[in-house]
Amino acid sequence: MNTPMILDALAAVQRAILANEAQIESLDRAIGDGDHFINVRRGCEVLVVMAPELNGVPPGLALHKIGMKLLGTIGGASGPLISSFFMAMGKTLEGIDEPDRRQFAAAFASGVEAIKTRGKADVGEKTMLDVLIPVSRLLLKLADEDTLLPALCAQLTQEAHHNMLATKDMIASKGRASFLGERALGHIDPGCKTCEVAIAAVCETVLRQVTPSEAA
Amino acid sequence: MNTPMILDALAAVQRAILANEAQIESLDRAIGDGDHFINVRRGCEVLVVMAPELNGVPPGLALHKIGMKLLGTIGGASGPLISSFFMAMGKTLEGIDEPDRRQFAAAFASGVEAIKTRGKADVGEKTMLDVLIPVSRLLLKLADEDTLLPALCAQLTQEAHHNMLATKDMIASKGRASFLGERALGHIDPGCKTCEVAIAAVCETVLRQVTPSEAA
Amino acid sequence: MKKFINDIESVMRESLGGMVDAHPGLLRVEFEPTFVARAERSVNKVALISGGGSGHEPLHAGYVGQGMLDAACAGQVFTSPTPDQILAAASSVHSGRGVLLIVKNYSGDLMNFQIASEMMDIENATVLVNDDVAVENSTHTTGRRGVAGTVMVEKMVGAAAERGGSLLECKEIGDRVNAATASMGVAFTSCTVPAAGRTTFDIGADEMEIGVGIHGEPGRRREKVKPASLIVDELLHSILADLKPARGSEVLLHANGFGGTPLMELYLLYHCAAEKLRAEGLKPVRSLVGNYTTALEMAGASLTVTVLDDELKSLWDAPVHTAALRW
Amino acid sequence: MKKFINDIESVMRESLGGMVDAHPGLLRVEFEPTFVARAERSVNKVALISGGGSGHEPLHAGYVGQGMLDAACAGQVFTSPTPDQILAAASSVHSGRGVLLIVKNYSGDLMNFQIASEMMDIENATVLVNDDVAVENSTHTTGRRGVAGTVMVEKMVGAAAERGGSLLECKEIGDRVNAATASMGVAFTSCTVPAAGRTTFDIGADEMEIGVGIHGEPGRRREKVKPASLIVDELLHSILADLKPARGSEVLLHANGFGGTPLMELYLLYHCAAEKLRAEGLKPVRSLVGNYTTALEMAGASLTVTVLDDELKSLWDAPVHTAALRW
Ligand SMILES: Nc1ncnc2c1ncn2[C@@H]1O[C@H](COP(=O)(O)OP(=O)(O)O)[C@@H](O)[C@H]1O
Ligand SMILES: Nc1ncnc2c1ncn2[C@@H]1O[C@H](COP(=O)(O)OP(=O)(O)O)[C@@H](O)[C@H]1O
Ligand SMILES: [Mg+2]
Ligand SMILES: [Mg+2]
Ligand SMILES: [Mg+2]
Ligand SMILES: [Mg+2]
Repeated sequence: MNTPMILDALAAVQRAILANEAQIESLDRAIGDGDHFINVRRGCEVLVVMAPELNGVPPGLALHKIGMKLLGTIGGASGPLISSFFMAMGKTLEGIDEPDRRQFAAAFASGVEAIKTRGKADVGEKTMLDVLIPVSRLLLKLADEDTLLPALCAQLTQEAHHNMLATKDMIASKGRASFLGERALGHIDPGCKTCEVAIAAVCETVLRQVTPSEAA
Repeated sequence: MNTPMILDALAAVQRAILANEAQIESLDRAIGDGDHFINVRRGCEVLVVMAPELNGVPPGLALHKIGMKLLGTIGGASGPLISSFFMAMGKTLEGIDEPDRRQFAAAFASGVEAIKTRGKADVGEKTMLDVLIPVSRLLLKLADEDTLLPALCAQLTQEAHHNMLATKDMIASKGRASFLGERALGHIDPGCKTCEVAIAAVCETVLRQVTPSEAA
Repeated sequence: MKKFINDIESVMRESLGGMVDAHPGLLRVEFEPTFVARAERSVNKVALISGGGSGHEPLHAGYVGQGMLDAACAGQVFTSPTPDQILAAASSVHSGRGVLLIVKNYSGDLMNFQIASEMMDIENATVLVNDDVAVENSTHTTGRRGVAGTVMVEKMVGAAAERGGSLLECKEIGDRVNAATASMGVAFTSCTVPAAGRTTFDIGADEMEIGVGIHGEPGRRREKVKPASLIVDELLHSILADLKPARGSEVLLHANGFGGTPLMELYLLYHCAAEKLRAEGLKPVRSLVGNYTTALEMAGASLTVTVLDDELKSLWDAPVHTAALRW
Repeated sequence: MKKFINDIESVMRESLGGMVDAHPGLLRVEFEPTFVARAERSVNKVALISGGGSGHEPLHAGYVGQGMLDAACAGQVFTSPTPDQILAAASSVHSGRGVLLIVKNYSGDLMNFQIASEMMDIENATVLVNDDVAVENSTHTTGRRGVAGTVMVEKMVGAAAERGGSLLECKEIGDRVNAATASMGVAFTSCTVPAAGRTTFDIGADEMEIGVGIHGEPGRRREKVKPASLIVDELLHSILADLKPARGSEVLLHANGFGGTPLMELYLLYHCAAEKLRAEGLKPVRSLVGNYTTALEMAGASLTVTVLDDELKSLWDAPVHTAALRW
């Protein structure tokens, strides 16, 4: 994982988010205030603008800069959470020029941990953490087991997907949906949908980038 | 025409107005502010309440009292106009216990004259006067010619009806519809519709009340 | 129809009751006949009375108080009040220096106030407000409507009366403010008269009515919605064509909401309008932004410009303490 | 979507520009990052900064000025502002006695203000407003929302700061006002976030949402519309159950419109609510009626009650000069 690969992946995330506009948008209208898609899109757009200046920067610093930029761009609940994710990842990868799979998995885990801390939330509260925590755990395990990339990506995408769907049956105790009580039942958490879309996009990019030999 | 007959006629007017609610209402919505039916209904309702105390009063005084009451009840443009009509009629019939047809026609004419004065309007301005002025002229003529009541009533009803319809093709120069310019075209003036409905109701009552001998 | 009401018959009474509940030191209300007056009677000044149909709140009762009106007579929704209300208000608030009636130019208001004026045994005069340039003026017609410029007239005449101006002086100020004031509005929706229970007109999801009044009635023309700055250009074009202010003139600019438009948009309109006025060489030195002359819950807004001179400016700046305007 | 806008991207900028155009002596605005501050810097007093998503106007920029806020940070519509805005505002307006952040209790607002607070090298404290009793409170959840009671907190803390209160004293007052304040609202319609272009929820022509917040989002429960006095009973029941004011208590009663409800109806609600409070042995001695904490053009209203003591009453009565509140 180097910086150009990260930027490639983020460009893929942007495309995927835009392709899922209708659903992400309608989820936050149903149990939030309708701005989640717009917030995330605003974040994606600013990344496109800053991408050129990041190309030569090492991954840790690039991720930190991305986090700082998003902090001043997205706003809302998702803004500070997404930025703390990137900043924590950046911090973990500080000084590592080409992080390997395990280092990347550890950085991802520290990013998720930062979201937990900032949002004072955990699994089962119907927030983006319901996708991020299980995905992070699985990533750590698969990286530790040296799972081949195609299998690793397929499993992560799958994990994100069913955990995203599972938020449908949850009552929220954090974020705006918590104000709705039982009325949040039957709706997927918008933040989870965004995370799922992003994770799937990153996995696809990674798979496209790997050469057959790297696939191991 | 004595006071009980007048009160009877007014009760018939109320029933007729209520029966035409939808049309009167929608006309003032189209080229006015939507309250004309409500205004006229409010006037009718107060007359029902005051009717018992008027029964023994001579027609001139009864009409004057009706006018005064309506002045404090209806409001809007139609309020002062309708009340000045009744007050002027009352004044003309002052001291006459059983006005005959010609006296009644003269009183009606003085009522219409009062509306012209108060509203500073005349025929062709797309106001209630476009029904009232021709009807008043015809009434004077028919009363003068001693036309039989059935014919008289039929002709007045007819005259009110086609003059009401004719306002459809007028641009208004008085009242709220004047603010609309050309857009008032194609719509009947609500005040004319009210007057037409009232005139038809009065004529019907008169016809019902007349004994065959009186019909002459 | 969804409204916070209990009974269509008692809307006005309960709403005026609420005004006095909320501003007990400022206002009193009388019923039968209905009018709202200052809690404290003013002495030795021209009494200012206005009124009109309900549904334009805070017009007029919201402008009763020190520096503005002495009394306001509210009719049913969009229906002018009756002469007995005006007479009762006049005899309750006059203090020997005469009564000035401030009347918006509608057949109904005009006739009811005229009858009251004729029946009143107190010296009185009338200022007619007809600031709406959407309507072409002519001596043979009803002429222009009175709309949001009414607030400017009531405020400035109010200050003149408070300063001790005579009935004639106050009337002269009122006529002058009216002549120096022009307004025009646009609506995105109509509104629902409670007793009617449905909107006065229907309008498409992408249409607007240009040149509307303040009764949820159709305007002069229907168009597709366009950007705010183009709407502002059109409104100001008509307003300035009417006022023909000299370059360099100081003006008061009022962005008025009709009831259903957010303040955010009104400030945006104000911004566009102020820029346009400056581009025309005018100086918007005084401002008013908010829902001051409304048409129930109608979405839409009007712009009003008053060309100021030193006297009008000082009358605008004079202290005022009412439910809706205070400084 | 019909709105007075030019470009979805520039709504906030043009609207804040309009505020400063309209109130040049009172306000200044900075962009990149965006905040509105008093035109005249205050000296030797605790600096009060609030903020939140746009769309609630006049909250918060309308409350910047003498006796209330020093600065307001506006985010995109319904999206909390970002830490850089808050930091820039703080360093621009603080005068050496610390910064008090007034934050409505939403995950987004809270986190953005917290990050700013952590990054700020100025002594600072935070008052969290969570007056909405429609939401059950619990330590394990986000808890209650901050809604119209924010105005009471900003006004009273503003007066305390103006009187020279220390950072700690101001925070204590803020917490006390918040604890003494409860609100609940009901909506007839949703509203349209400009960038989204459609209403956040759909609702039937005879339905209302009980317990809504101020983002056009669904509330706790949907019901058929009912008479105003029954709605008031329900709102006040929850409010009083939460506040449990002693019989004979003096209270401030606030009828707040969400943006699309006419003032006439707000006064009617006020009337019903004041009567009900009196029937419960309470004394509504202070009032506020109007659109003070809005959700764009949403039709609906909330009631807020603040239980007063002599100190809070005098803080409420203290002079204030902002775009939206002035006395
Ligand atoms: N405390 C929290 N911890 C983790 N995620 C949260 C928290 N609060 C909200 N979220 C996430 O943020 C999403 C909403 O983001 P967004 O709509 O952009 O912000 P806002 O709720 O401020 O409008 C939710 O769907 C949820 O996944
Ligand atoms: N100046 C006038 N002279 C005669 N009739 C008038 C005049 N102005 C209005 N009208 C009549 O009044 C009717 C409207 O009455 P109404 O709706 O009750 O009052 P408003 O126009 O004040 O709402 C019009 O349809 C018209 O017939
Ligand atoms: Mg959201
Ligand atoms: Mg009418
Ligand atoms: Mg009317
Ligand atoms: Mg939001």
